Amino acid sequence: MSDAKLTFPHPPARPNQPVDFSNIVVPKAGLLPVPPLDLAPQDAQPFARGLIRVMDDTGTPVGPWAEYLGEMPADDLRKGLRDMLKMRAIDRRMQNAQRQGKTSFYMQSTGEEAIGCAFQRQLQQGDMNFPTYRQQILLVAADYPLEPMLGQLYSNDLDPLEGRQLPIMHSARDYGYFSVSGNLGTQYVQAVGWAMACALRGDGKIAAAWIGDGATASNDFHSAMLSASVYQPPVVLNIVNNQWAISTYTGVAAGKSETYAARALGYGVPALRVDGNDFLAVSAVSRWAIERARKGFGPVAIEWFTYRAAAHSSSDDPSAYRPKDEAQAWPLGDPVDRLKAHLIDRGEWSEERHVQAGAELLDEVTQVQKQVEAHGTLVNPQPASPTAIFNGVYADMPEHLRRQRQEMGY
Amino acid sequence: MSDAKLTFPHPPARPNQPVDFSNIVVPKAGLLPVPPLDLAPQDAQPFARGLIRVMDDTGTPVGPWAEYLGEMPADDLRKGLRDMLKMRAIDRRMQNAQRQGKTSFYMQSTGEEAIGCAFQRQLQQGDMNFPTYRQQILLVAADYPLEPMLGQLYSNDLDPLEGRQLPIMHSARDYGYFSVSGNLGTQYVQAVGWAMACALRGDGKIAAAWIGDGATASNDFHSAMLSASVYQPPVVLNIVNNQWAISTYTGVAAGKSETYAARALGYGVPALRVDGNDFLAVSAVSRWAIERARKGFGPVAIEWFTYRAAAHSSSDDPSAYRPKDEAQAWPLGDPVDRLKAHLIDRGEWSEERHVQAGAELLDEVTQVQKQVEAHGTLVNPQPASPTAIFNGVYADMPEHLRRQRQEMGY
Amino acid sequence: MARMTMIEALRSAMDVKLSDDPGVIVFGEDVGYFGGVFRCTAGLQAKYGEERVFDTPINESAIVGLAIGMAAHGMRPCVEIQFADYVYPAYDQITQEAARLRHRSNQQFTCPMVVRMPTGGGIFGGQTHSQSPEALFTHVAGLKVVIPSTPYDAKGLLIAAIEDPDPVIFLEPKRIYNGPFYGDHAGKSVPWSAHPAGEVPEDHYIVPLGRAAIRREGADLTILAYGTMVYVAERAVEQAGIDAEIIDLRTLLPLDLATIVASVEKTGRCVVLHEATRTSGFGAELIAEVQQACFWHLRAPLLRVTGWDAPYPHAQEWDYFPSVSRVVAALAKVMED
Amino acid sequence: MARMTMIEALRSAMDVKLSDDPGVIVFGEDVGYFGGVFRCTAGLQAKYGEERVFDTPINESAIVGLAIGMAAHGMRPCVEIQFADYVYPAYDQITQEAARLRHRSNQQFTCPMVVRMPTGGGIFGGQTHSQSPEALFTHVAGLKVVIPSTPYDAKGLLIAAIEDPDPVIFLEPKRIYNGPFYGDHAGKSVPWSAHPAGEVPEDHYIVPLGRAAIRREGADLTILAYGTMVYVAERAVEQAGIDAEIIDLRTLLPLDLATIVASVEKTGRCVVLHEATRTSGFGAELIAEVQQACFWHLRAPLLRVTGWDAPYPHAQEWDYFPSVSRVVAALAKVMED
Ligand SMILES: Cc1ncc(C[n+]2csc(CCOP(=O)(O)OP(=O)(O)O)c2C)c(N)n1
Ligand SMILES: Cc1ncc(C[n+]2csc(CCOP(=O)(O)OP(=O)(O)O)c2C)c(N)n1
Ligand SMILES: [Mg+2]
Ligand SMILES: [Mg+2]
Repeated sequence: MSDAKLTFPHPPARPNQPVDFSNIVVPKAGLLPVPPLDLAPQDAQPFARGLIRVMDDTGTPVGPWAEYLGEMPADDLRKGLRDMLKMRAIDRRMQNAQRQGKTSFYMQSTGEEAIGCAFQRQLQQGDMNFPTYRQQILLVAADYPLEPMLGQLYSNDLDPLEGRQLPIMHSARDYGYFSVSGNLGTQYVQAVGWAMACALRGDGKIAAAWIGDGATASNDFHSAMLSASVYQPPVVLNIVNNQWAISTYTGVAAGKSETYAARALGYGVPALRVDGNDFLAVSAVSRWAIERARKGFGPVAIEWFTYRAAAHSSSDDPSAYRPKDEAQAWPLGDPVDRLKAHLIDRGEWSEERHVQAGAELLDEVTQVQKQVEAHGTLVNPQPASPTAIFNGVYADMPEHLRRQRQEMGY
Repeated sequence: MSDAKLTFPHPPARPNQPVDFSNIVVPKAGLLPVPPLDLAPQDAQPFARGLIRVMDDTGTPVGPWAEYLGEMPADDLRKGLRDMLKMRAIDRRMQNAQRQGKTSFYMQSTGEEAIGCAFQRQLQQGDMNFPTYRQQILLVAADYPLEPMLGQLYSNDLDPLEGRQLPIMHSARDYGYFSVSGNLGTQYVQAVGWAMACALRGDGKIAAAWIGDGATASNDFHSAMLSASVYQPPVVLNIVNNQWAISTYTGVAAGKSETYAARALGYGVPALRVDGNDFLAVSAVSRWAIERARKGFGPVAIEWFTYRAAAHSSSDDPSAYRPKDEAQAWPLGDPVDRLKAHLIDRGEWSEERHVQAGAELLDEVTQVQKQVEAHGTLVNPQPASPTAIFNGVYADMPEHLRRQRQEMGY
Repeated sequence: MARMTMIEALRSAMDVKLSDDPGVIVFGEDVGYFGGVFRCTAGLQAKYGEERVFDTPINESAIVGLAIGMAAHGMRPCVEIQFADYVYPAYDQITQEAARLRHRSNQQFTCPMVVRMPTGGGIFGGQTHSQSPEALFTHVAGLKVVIPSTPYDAKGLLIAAIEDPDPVIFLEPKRIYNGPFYGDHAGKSVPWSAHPAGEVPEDHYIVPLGRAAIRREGADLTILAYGTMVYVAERAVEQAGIDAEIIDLRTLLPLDLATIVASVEKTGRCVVLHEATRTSGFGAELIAEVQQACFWHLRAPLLRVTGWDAPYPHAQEWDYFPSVSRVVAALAKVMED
Repeated sequence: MARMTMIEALRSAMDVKLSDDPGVIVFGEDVGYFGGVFRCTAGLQAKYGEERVFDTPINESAIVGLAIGMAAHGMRPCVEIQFADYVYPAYDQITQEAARLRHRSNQQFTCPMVVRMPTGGGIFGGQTHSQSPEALFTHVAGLKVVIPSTPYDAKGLLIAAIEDPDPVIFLEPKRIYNGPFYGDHAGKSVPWSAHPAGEVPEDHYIVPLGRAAIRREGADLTILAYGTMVYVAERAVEQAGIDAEIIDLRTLLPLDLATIVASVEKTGRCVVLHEATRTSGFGAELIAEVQQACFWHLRAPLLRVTGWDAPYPHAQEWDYFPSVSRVVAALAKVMED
């Protein structure tokens, strides 16, 4: 009777099917130009539909964005590489601790580290990230100390949040890291509000909003894009497209949109799409976008194209919904490997130093982990006092909370 | 200190300033081609940024869309013209009744009548509109009887909704008119759900969603566009851009978006922008879009470009926020005048017949109004029994509502 | 002293705060150039400029979400939701974000924000211009919930709310924007200029959050009310000829339980009024607290007079609105026992 | 008869309805291919195809908004919100649209839709995986609100909910998905296979909405509970050695007041339990109704044992969760009077 049939987006491959990334177009590095800082949305089409890449297959930076970036000091790159390795050490140790029941929950960011790592280094003191749960690397790259970081993960007395929040829901105002919410999307528009405050108060700072590909579907992605388009505050709207939202393929969030960057264009927000596993591309585009925002040319959206190599969280097993070897086959490679290759190519790094750095960092993390675990784990909990429950619900504790605290025995 | 400054969109003119529509580009009629029914979003750019117009300045249909439409039977056009005149008669009489205190609230649709009027005639029995409060013309064009329509406006015992809803929040399932909600945006995604049900049950019907330019800012505009893009149900997503949302200029909802149609493109929903005051253009594009949806080529968005000539509602006085003579200066003219000119040009109408038709319709409406008023007005209310409050909260009245009804004295 | 309507008093509060604190900012749908559909912000954009008072797109979660970001940064946004009936798209931002930001960040980030919204019925607004959603906010730890019943209180409470370090839901009973309403919709309307509470100082003052006001002292029965229902209570007490104490709660969260308990311990009888639907309305909370605190003083069950558990109807508005006669009947019933 | 966990029982309910009614359709985040993060829909897509069971984008107002459109058309959507904590973006659609569609259209359009969501704490989920929002739905006329406490009830209630002509909010106490939980988080967990209520028929049956179950008969005191708290109540009664009657409400709206009143008239004492924050929680409504209906039978004030009025903490979960010892203390206190 009817010609209308619904469609249901599918990933290219399911478990026990051969990995298939033939749908992913990987343009050559260096093709796209560097647009002027005042890039208008109408002129952003090639950037929103293309893919900005800086390192070629051998790790050599090529093209206009490489020029724009200039030769990054080797120390800065080594710092980036080390931060990524440190993040992997934390992920490894904490995933392990979770498996041992020492913490209730953990989330890795394997494969996506270059994005936050390179982005953070382009920010200034006082700029504010509104991160998702998968952006711990922003803290690492901002040199947030390991003690409070791991303390939060163990919810023990080293936790600056006194156990109130689920592990990885950090908050570190002084490190430009806004309190993470578990509700997807909500913070995207808050970032725009923060950026409006920056402009209204003229403090010269900017905000950086973060969202996953899956969460672009949330209503506040829309409310944020719209608000940014209307008021033109200094905000960088980051979209981390890692192809998956728990078990759900990115196509379900994308529908027939060509790219997430292109969706931003519909709002009149200029947007670029970037190889998120290319540390140099991330550095270059971050610098450009942050400068654009700070100089008063308004908001910009960036789709960072990457792949969530690990499970969604410690509660998830991706082998139930995608081929086991998908991560290895990801056409944009691994961000650590690629930066390492580039540094080696520049004569600024070696396989040996890499192995050694990895070992040192794992050691460092393990050491701190031990100290932090001595302050309590889920097996041997030493949370902050139960009265923490009542503190900070309001600035001043109202009568009824005082009564409830008494009822609790304090 | 800071370079970042916020922007605040402004209308071209405020009260006591000269009307200024220089920002509105009116392309010649007949320029745009008729795309294939399976138009892909990537190919829709010219349609989403341009403006489909059929009648030239003399009222003669020109170009590919005129051809696509063919010569519409004069009877059909006269019916359309009469429906628009009838709508104006209703608006006039009811606005008046509101001023006399006979009803609490009213909303006119002056200047926008061609859109719903021509669209409705392209639908089939069983298709469902999800209208806003400003789409009463859909009911008129569907030959909904005046008694229940006016009964609803007076909330008297002729009201099919038994007084439950604010005037103009009609519901008429048999006439393809979904129950209007006062909450903006919410029904846009419901229309997509209804269309999904059409496809899943294979009933060959389609849904038509309606939203105002201001309400495109609402979250469910986003959730609807996204859902339509993902599942590809048979839905036409109408956006009535009448330049105003109460006192707020359309630029506040648009931000830096070029057009609302272009915003839909960001979701991968093909979109067209149409002269909404051109009865023939509305007829042609409606036919195309409805056929596309019914044939299973998926959703399509249409931005109907028009002007809200009257006040937002009976509670509003637009002279406080826009020049008094803006409506007269609207570059796309008046839909009634334009269709009339076309019909006269075709030798199928005359000034005399027009005046006479207007008088007849006003008479008809006035007659019915009198009869309906005899069933109660706000001055002399005869609402349905207070027990209507308790009926239909649930299919079966639960105990606690039975108790409350008793408490009320019934 | 100046006589003001509640609308003017609210405007005056924003005016005072806009002028004495550069961090205060006002925005919402139609609030900028036009000054709001109820005119509460009329003239403020002209006076303070577009950066301080502006129009927003029709997106309530954006309005509140932006405000949260600004408040966390250190500003003091005071935003308007055009009708309380339209706050639901912002419910996620208010309850999951604003309410918990201080707590979850252990005070690193806070949210000194006010969300104003016209509330309640009595204006023939039908189900989408008449709702009273207070109980949906009183259930949420971290919020404060305020509802004034006079121009004087409206200004003083709004200034206190803007100065408060935490998010405040500020409900404005629109039926009494222009004058007190004694429940007789067919009767003559009384303007605020004819009521002593219409006297409002031009300058800065506060009415502290968290304190109820005793509108009428009485010995026989306690009536708990807020917003429009305070006046319905006054008229009902007159009609019933009962020596009732009328308490205007003013702040629902945190609640001034001490004032309530002192009264009910004295009277031994209590009736609770609100316009919202009955089930799980704020009246339930009041009763739960009062019966626990005053159990041994109670001489009769506590009763509620509320809106019915149905959507707010348009034509049958006065059958839905808790009328003077329903209140009188409840008072009589409680006195019987 | 088969032994099922609550998850399996819920899946079986959907399976039964998918197979016997072509209008039934199941969707939500991760519910399709993967079968839901709690696996409630595992296998259903493989069995019924993608048109009947599918994944959605992460947009709860779309999930519910689409379901409303489908339900109005005549289908019977049964959708999942991944955690009750994420229902707020859909709150507008649920409360302003689904709940009122039948009424406002005078029965032209109806909304036979079920919104399932895992609710409650006890799984170390922190503030965004532990909330109990039932009171935010019981305040809304037009909704039904259900919360099972056993696999048997879960299946029978879910089938009844899917067959119900009106929108049903179906709260699933996730702490007891796999077994009853007696409040001792450090103790051994009991699987449903070891509990008689784990016996669940494979076929169609219903547990009618609107009827409470008496889980334990007793003469001295009535405990009103639902979801996980039913088991905490059982343990507390054992420990306290009080002959309490435990009523499992199962449906909160409409409430089975008759069963409650009969019990409290008998016992004269009542304690109400829930995990949600106290102020304006559903306990308040229960107390308001019970004190009115049973006033002359009451021998002590009604007490509530609930979550504290604070966000649900992660590390201090067991200080927040209404513990056996808190319930025991409340029982003792009520018996004192
Ligand atoms: C409003 C809301 N709905 C659902 C969830 C549950 N949830 C947590 S993470 C997640 C997937 C998010 O995917 P994506 O945005 O792509 O981020 P990624 O995990 O890939 O970094 C979902 C559905 C949530 N946290 N909030
Ligand atoms: C969620 C919500 N927010 C606010 C309102 C108040 N309101 C009613 S109509 C309107 C303007 C709508 O403008 P537009 O969508 O352009 O439609 P038009 O009136 O021009 O037809 C507003 C803000 C509402 N009804 N619902
Ligand atoms: Mg993702
Ligand atoms: Mg408009």
